[in-house]
Amino acid sequence: MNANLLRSLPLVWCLCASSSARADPAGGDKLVIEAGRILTQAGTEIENGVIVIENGRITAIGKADEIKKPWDAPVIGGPDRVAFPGFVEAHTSQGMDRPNENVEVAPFLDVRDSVDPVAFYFEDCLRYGITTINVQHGNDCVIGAQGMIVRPVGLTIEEMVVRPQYGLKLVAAARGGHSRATQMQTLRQTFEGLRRYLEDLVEKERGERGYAEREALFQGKELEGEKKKGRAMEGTAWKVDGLELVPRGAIDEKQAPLLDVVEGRRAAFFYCANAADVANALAIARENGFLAKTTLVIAPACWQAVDIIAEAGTPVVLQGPLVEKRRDPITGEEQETFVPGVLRDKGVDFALSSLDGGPRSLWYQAALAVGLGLEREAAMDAVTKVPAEILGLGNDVGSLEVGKLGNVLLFSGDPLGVTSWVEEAVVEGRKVYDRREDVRNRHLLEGIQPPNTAAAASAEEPKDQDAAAQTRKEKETEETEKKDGDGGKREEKP
Amino acid sequence: MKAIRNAIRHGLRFGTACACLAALANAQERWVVRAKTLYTAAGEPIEDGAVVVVNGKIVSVGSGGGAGETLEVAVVTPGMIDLSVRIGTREYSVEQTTESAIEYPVEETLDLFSQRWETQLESGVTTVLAAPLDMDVFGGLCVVLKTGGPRTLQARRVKGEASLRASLGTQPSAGNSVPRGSPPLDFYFRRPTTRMGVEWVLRNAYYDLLNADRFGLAVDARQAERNSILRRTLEDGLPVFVQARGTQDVHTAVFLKEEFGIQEMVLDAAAEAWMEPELVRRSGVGVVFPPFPPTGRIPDGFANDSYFMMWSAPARFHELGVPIALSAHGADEIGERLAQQAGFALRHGLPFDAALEAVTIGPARMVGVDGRVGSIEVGKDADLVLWNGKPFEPTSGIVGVMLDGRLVVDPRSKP
Amino acid sequence: MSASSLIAFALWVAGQTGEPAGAQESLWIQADRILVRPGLELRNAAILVERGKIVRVGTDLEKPAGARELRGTVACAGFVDPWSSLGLDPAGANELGATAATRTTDGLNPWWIPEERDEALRAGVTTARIQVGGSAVVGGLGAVIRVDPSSRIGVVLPDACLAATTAIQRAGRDLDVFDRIEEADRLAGLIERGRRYREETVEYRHDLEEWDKTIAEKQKELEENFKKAKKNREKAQAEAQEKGKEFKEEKYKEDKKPKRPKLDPEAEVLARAAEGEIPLVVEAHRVPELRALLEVTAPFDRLRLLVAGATEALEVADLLAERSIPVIVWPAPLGAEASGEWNAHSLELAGELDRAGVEVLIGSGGGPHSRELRWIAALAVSHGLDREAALGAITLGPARAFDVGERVGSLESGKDADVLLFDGDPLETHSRLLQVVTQGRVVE
Amino acid sequence: MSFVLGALVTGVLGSAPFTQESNPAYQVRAKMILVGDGTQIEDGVMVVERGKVSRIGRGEIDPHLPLVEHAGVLAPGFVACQTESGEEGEGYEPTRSILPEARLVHAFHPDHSDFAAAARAGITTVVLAPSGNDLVGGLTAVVKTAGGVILEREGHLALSFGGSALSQTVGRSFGFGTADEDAQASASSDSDPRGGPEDTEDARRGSRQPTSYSGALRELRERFAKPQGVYSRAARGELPVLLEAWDRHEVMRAAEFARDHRLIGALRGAPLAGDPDVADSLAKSGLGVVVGPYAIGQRRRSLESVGMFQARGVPVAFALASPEYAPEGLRLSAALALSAGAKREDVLRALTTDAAKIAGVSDRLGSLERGKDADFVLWSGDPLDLSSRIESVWIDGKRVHARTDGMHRPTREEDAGGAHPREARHR
Repeated sequence: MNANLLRSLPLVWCLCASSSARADPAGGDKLVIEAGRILTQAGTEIENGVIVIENGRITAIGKADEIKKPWDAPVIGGPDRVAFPGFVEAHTSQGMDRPNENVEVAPFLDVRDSVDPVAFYFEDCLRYGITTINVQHGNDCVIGAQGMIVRPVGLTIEEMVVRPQYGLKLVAAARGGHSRATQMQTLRQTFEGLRRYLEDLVEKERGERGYAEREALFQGKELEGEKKKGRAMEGTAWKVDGLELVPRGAIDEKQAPLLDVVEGRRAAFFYCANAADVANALAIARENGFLAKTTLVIAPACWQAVDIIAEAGTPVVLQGPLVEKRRDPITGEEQETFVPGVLRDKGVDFALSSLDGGPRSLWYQAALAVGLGLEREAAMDAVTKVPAEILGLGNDVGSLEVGKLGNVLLFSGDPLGVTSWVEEAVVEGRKVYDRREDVRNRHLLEGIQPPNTAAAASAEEPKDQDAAAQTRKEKETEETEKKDGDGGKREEKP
Repeated sequence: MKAIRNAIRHGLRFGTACACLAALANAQERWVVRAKTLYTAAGEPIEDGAVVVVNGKIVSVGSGGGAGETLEVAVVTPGMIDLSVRIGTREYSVEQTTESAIEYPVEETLDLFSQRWETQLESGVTTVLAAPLDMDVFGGLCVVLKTGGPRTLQARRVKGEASLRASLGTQPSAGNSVPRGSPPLDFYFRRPTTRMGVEWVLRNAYYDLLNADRFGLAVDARQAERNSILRRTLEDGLPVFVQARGTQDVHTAVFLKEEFGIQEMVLDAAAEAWMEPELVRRSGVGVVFPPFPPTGRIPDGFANDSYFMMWSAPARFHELGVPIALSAHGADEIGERLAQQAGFALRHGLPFDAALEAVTIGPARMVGVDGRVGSIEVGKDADLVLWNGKPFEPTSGIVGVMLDGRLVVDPRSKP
Repeated sequence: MSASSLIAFALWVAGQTGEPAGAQESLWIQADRILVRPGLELRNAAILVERGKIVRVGTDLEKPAGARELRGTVACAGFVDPWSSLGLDPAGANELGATAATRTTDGLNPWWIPEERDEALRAGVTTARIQVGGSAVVGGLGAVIRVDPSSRIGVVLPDACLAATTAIQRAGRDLDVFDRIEEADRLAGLIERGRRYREETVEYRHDLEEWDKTIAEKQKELEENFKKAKKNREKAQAEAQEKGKEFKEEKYKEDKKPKRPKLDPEAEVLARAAEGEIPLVVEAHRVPELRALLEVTAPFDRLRLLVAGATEALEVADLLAERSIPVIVWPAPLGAEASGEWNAHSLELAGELDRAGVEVLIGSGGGPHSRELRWIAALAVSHGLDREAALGAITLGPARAFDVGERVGSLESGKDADVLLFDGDPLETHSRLLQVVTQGRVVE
Repeated sequence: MSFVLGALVTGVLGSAPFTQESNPAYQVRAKMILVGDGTQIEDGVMVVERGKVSRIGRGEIDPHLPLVEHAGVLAPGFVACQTESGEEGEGYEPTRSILPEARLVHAFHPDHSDFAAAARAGITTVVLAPSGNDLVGGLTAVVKTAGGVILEREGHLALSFGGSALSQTVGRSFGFGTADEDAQASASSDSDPRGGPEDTEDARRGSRQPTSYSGALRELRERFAKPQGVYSRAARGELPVLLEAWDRHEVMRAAEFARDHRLIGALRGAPLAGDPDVADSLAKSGLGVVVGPYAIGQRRRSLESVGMFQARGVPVAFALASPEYAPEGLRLSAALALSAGAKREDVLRALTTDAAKIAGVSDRLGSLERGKDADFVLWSGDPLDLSSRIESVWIDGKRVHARTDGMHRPTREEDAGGAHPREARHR
């Protein structure tokens, strides 16, 4: 985490600079964005369009000559820009210093305490246009922490948060060295345990009341009528009667989030590594009545269960490559399956997720999907509208419409084109990214003089200096990351 | 299970189904491949062009069609070429009895039955230079192969002994050490354990050659064989492919080239070559780039070190007129393959034509097979890639692949 | 396809509890010899199948209109593999972290090489008992499943047995004689734990009943006396006021409510084994642990023990026969992958045990290779097992042992229509398996 | 029925000639005689003199000769074309990988229990071969499973084209995958750079063995370039070779090598060669193939390869490999191949005639023709029917095993826990 901090500070500074020093373009509560083309993702495409954002939300959008621009609003963009809604990451475990807590069942945890505001990942999100991110616990657990939805802006978690304590991570896939069966066993016993726990609570309460009643009778005093302390249990699958007798505050914080899930008050993100996991996940969701609030986070191999996914009607987030390779164990033949294609054909709502951040980010997944045979619209939706719906943010993000949040990306060309970049990014009316000020990007594209050559000594350009410093820091990070076990991918493919 | 089977066939992109189609198509002797845009990698692109293929060779390029089964696609490019591929060459490709395995032909260690050849072929890579793992200083003689066809070397070989493999840096010395417990028994144990040791082994091989020639020393058969191969690098332009990832390695390689007058040298996986543009240009070496690293950093798998590759390096070298080639190191993953590497090169400033060359005729020249493959010209092998859109854009897909006039991926089998 | 998927899903749900419904078309199966069950053979007889069940078997039936007709020389019941891992992926089959509460049905993976199940079915294996964590100390609840891969895995019985092992090697470590005997002891301990848990729950229910009764009475009584109590109270309060003493409430006492025993899913299952509601299958090979096992399990009179593997079972054959403990043997030539358990393993074991009066079941050894069950049984015959016994050992024997005897394993009316049609003796290598019928569905 | 018959036979056997060392003539009448070359004789009679077959046919029985009545099948003893039975690890020399002069016959213990077990399974002759872990493993020996008879002291020159013959130091220290994982292109990313090639045993001994396929080929080529000793005999086609190769590309390499050097003999291994291309190139090479042993659950592709080879006229035989495989594995292999579509006669020949051909002893064995050794087995039924029993086994006319209903208990190292000395090295 400190490593990340080190590494990312320069850019963060540059971001602050961009927002504070050049206060007018980004600072005020109004912003006007001009673009040669606006792809609204709301069915319309506007030539020479204008977007007006006030107090973070879009107040007007349309052709330049039809829209009245507020006279005092700063203007960004231009005729050579293509405006597009900010991408939405439907599910990720990046941006945390450690995605997995090594406790099997840990609903009492909150990723908020792990999210690292200056993590390289969030920086990259802006660079590649992801403006809304659902951060959830990693996949190596049975029931994980409560997640949260953030925007990749700000130096503190408070600045970043969009939805605190949002969702809960459940995992049907077996942890390393274990099997689906034991995973399922723990899942089941956890919910069984919850039920038993609540029953005991109610039982205890009842017992006390009964005793008080009899004591009063015995002592011959009048007892004031019983008063509800809590709220009756909701939930479609099973209920514990008499929960209203117990104040919700009295419910253990380990159990409370689970109760929320069973009562359908909290979204569940259920990770599945293969088709059989899907069957188990759906079984658990049904048995405990939160199927309606369930989103399946699926690895590519899960496509084989597409029929029961479609039947259950749950949306999915595809995590990992777009194509699944299966080797026929009998013939040894290798078969490639284009997963989004299968999902589309079965009418399953799906969102794509970025592979490892960086250039393989959401835009790239969407573009590849098109290359592999997905319709352009479907691919675009899978990184904007659909994830927005999954996160219950359908009215805020995912498209450029009046009333929605002003999350706008200004591309130099077609958002899915390989040669176009995010030139500027606006989050809720604030310009938070400008490629011209993106030190790391320049570093990667313009390079630096290596510190150990004569050339470096002669080259006294400050940019190169701190860029050089940055590479050194990066090196450190690389190493610390290697030690941490994450990152450090081998380049050699023997 | 039927359901599953259907789903498979349904979602199947390339695979058994297409294989059968290909089998049918192979009966076809004469093809006419029409494209809205035809990139020949030999001159200007042709609008509404057509390639006529007879018995595996290209017989005409232009707009003329004529008889024969016709395919219509948006774009056609030459089959792509990857010069740094290791398929089925793992530990058994490395001869450890010597650190300069000069005379060992890599082709004898290949597993032509590996599924990964087909993956390459289906992703548009029709020709590769097969190299061994760089665990030896001299890795042996590399071979240029087609990625498809009958599973025999005779059928697939484009050029045997196409280049001599050498490696610098940390990898060849990785894991070497003087045996613990006992003193070195013979000189074999003094394998290089450092960068300079590696460099010395390279030099040493050439000194042996020079001394043998200068003083007419008697050498045993094996030494003679080695010398003759090394001599070809000095006289007959046998290219030496050197893995030179770091800046030091680039220096070393260039100095060796100039010291011994090695005629043709190509720096492979040269992540940091861009840091010495002048040196590289002056020395006239070619450069094969590794796959673009997402963060610019390529960790050294063998030392606790990493190399920084500037994304725009290919573009910069192109401007300098240095011969360049892109490589995906035979990556399997969708999105990491050679076509996508070319796409990233575009993104990072390489002009389209240059990018096309860097995965077709450019590499072909580096290993001297440009007479047969690498561009769409009359008389060359009919290795074609058929696209449904602008090549190298992630949004456009490869819908067909033709190898030696055999349609291995059939565009008509696509939705 | 979506229709089939709906069915598939229905099956999945059903799979949790019962099993899929059979095919709709009715069949008319005729054969020169019908091996109804070990000991009963009909000549020139026919089987009538409707809605996946065997309706009638006999020599005097005539073909109903519209029924599909199948002919063969010999007909016998579909094979039941008592020791398989079909439908489980390796992770499930080799799970070492399993406990008694682990359920095999949770580990099912219908997508894991369906081809394997297809091959097995076409080789005549229609049902199999599978075990998650087959090599764990305690493997959890085993299940009897349908091999039929044409749909999601149908479960005939989700809780067919509880499994355990006393291995010679576990997690790469060799266990010496003492370790193994200790494992047997530990097993006994577990069963005891189950037994006690069952006792506690029963006691608790009883006590609770008692308590409820007394409290109810007490309540009634108190209500009746309320007026009096109220009066007394007022009196007492008044007195206190006079005396200027502060008023003290009378202490109320009642006996404590009995405590509900802690939830223990493992013990629940262990209890069922201890009470003989489900059989306990223990893989044991060497004489020491076999003896230990028989010794420590003797006190549990209701326990239903099965021994699997049993390389040296011959030494304790008399005991096994006496306590009528069935043995699942694996009379197959070993591959190099066979572990130390199988040292000194002999193909003659099956025959010898049979002659010693021990009930012999033949399994495919816990691997996914049930398709060879027929060959294994044949090998047992060639090494001295009686032909009929061998056939029984892969049909009715296992079915009975795992409580699905009234569902599968023989060709009696009312049972599931799992029928195999051969052109010769089922255990002869040359006789071809002409037709496989699973739950009335003809496998094409 | 078969039980009664067993009694009858043993009853007869109780009497003089069969047990005595001096072995006068006797005759066997069986319901069916499988000669071994594909032909079969109903109610055939075979006369045995001095351990040889002196007459065989439908003919009358000779009243003066003692008679063995057998209501089942009489078939030649099986020949297993590759085994490490009874070698007790003598088949592998870890210090060097090129041992042309190593003779497996020296590792032959005639009364090792492995052979008795083999005989009980109807296997009367085996080819003792080195484990495939040496590049040049030495000379095989062809021996009978009883009586200590050695048919060939120098059966084949054993060469290995398999990966197991290459020292795998690189693989070990860098944790690369095995050939099977190749298709998944799995390269372990967490490799340990320490403990490289130099830290291995043979490196310390100062003898470094080829680690690459091309290195191995070079070694072999050098030896066959100016061949001497056994190499020259092999090159001249006087000494057959036994080439071990497993993966398809290894098989191709081996076949090519055999073609280039005009070697005769057989290829051992090839479990995945169920590939038309490979089968064709093997057919071209003129080699035979020694497959198996197939265990329970063998891949269909391997099983089908038997039929595939035989359809191309490639002689096939079965191996017994290391003693971890019970000898019954030979018959199981055959039955499995049969169930996978191979022709009955072909499979039978793979156990007898073809096997004898590949073993290089077809002049004495493989079929029950006049003058050949009287190695035969009395079966209760067809030998390829797994459910038929062995009544008795005869080698050189002498009965070496008769069915008893007492259980035969093999010996075992007390609680070896499976850590069999050979297991580690067996691929």
